[in-house]
Amino acid sequence: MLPWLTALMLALLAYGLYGGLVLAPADYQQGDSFRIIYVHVPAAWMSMFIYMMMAVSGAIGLIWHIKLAEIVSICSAPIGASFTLLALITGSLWGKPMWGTWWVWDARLTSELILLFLYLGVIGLYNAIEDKRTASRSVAILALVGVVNIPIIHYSVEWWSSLHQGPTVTKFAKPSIHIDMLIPLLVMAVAFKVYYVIALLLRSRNELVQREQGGRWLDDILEEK
Amino acid sequence: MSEFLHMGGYAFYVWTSYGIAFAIMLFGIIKPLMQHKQQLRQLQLKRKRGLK
Amino acid sequence: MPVPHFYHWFLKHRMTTRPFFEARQLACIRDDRVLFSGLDIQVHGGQVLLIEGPNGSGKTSLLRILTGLRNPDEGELYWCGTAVLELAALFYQDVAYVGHMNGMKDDLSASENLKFTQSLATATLSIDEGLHKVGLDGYQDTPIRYLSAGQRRRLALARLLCTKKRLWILDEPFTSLDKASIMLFESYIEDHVATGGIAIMTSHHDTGLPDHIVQKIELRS
Amino acid sequence: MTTPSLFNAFLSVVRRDLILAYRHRAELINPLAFFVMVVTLFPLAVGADVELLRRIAPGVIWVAALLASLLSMDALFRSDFEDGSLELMVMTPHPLSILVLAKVTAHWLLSGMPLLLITPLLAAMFDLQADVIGVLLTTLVLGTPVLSLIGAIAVALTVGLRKGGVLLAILVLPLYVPVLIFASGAVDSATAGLPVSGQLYMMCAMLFLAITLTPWPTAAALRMSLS
Repeated sequence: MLPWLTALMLALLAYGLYGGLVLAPADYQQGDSFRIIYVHVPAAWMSMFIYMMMAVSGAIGLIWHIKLAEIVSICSAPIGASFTLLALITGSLWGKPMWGTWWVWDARLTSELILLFLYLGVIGLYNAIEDKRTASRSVAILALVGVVNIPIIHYSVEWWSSLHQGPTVTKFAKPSIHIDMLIPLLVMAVAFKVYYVIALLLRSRNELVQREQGGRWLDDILEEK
Repeated sequence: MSEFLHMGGYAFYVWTSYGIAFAIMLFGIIKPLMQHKQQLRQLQLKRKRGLK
Repeated sequence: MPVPHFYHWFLKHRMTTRPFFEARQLACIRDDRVLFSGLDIQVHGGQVLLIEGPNGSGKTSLLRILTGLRNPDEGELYWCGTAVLELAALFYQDVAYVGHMNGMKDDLSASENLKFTQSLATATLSIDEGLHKVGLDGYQDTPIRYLSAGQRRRLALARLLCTKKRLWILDEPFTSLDKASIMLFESYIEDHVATGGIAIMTSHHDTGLPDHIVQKIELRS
Repeated sequence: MTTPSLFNAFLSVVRRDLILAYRHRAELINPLAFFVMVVTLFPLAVGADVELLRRIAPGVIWVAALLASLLSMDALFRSDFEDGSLELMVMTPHPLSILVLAKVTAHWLLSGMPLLLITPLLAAMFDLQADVIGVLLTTLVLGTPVLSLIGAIAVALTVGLRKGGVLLAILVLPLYVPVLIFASGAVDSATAGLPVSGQLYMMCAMLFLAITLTPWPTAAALRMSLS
């Protein structure tokens, strides 16, 4: 299955990149710098989507004691964190030419930064607890608490930035996005999702091997090699 | 072509973004693969120890 | 919270029926090592279950599973025929546990410690009577940090006498006790089971409990 | 004889923790001293300009309160975990979440309340108006219990770990963000003479949400840390 997924991802990525970098017309305000959108926005979407996935599969693992759900939950964390980091870096790279500074305390960037902290907390907690079953269950609780909090955090940050900044920076306010710009964006988003699945499968396999040392089926696999 | 690379004056920002994105994503794939190899090696060594 | 009918049944009968504790097909895995599996336990009121085995064989883990503090990796517990998972907090109406740690506050006095225990359970004896029974008369107001290890252990065991619990789960109850105290507590355990209670314990020492009330299981490492 | 009621159990847990704290009353001063010191560092760092100080005062006081609360948080379950009393608290016929609530209540009385008492003094040092001080105190009354309640979840998750300290901060601080934003926002508005009821209602809502929701994950996390 992995080769197929990889091929699919590469195809989607190629099309998305071509569409985004070549086909899409330059933005009349931002020029070519808006092309960062094709990594920035999908990465930001993924960062939230993966957190949701982590919490949901964590909850499933917590309630029904399904090992696989626990593994999916914890293996999502580093991938999500890397997407969050990516969204932050690209956001900052986009901000420099647009606003003239590397960092603006804009609502979305700030929320994203806090999300990164939440991810770091999850990863830190998982690594700190020695018994991996307990660890993944603890992490699931934390992720659920985080999910309940994210809307509150997001809302408060939004409110905060409107209070402190005034309506000067409205970078994402584009009421009508050109269809040639939109399609590559969606394709890139799908490509990132497929990437997530691939990375998740790879990580889950490792985690499973690590936990099931001494299991029978592992011996069988080794026998084949 | 050089116009494409130039990105209307924003080359540095655009290409750094894509470069970093590519690097991070590649790392996210390669690291688990390496780890997997390492695991298999260690398990095999363990088995050898067990068989002796 | 809606209370299913068997809770009422359980509450009504808990004082009249003879208690019965059962564990089916318990398994415990620790750090990828199977400590035990397929373990069945049945203890009736009037019996002492003695768990034996060398260090690291999982005695403490087993006891913690029986108290519900730790989830078994497989298997289920039944108290008087009802699954402990369903009874949830009701199960703890009946369970008293003395673990490795005494669970007492060093800065509280002996009687404050016991009073706190009683405030969370059904009291039987008065505090003074309890202290008297474990030979700690006169230590009522002493913060227990000034007591010796043996005296503190006796105070922890006094919790058993001061509250009305039918299932005693004791992890090495006699550590740091002298011979006389051990004999005293064995007689209390005998009294407890004679009135229909159950005691489950681990112990390094040979117990002086009469054979006909003792049931033994052995864990191997 | 019957089992004591849930309410009595709640009270006896609170009472026990208060007595224990009273026996160690010297330690009660520490978070308070920390709070005052952090606040005094700011004028030293940014200069004694009254205008500037008045503007940053709400943020400074709130950040300091947050750190002080975090500092004292670690002790919430630590000693009970170490001497085994926590196991016994889990093994009572009462719902653990209520006992957790009792412990957090006691903890707040010991760590949150003193901050409230000293704050007017600090606010005066930053030359805040009386009505602004009133709003500041209201936000502290509403906000610090939320900090304790949320912090309790993270403490319960890390209580079994040897190196819990820094991890605790990483887990907790992002979750504190909304409280910080609304509280200092309210005080800011008050300074500017704007209405503050909106922010205060938000804080009330957060407080009630925290009281009703957080004891559950805390209890679950405690059980997990014990197993």
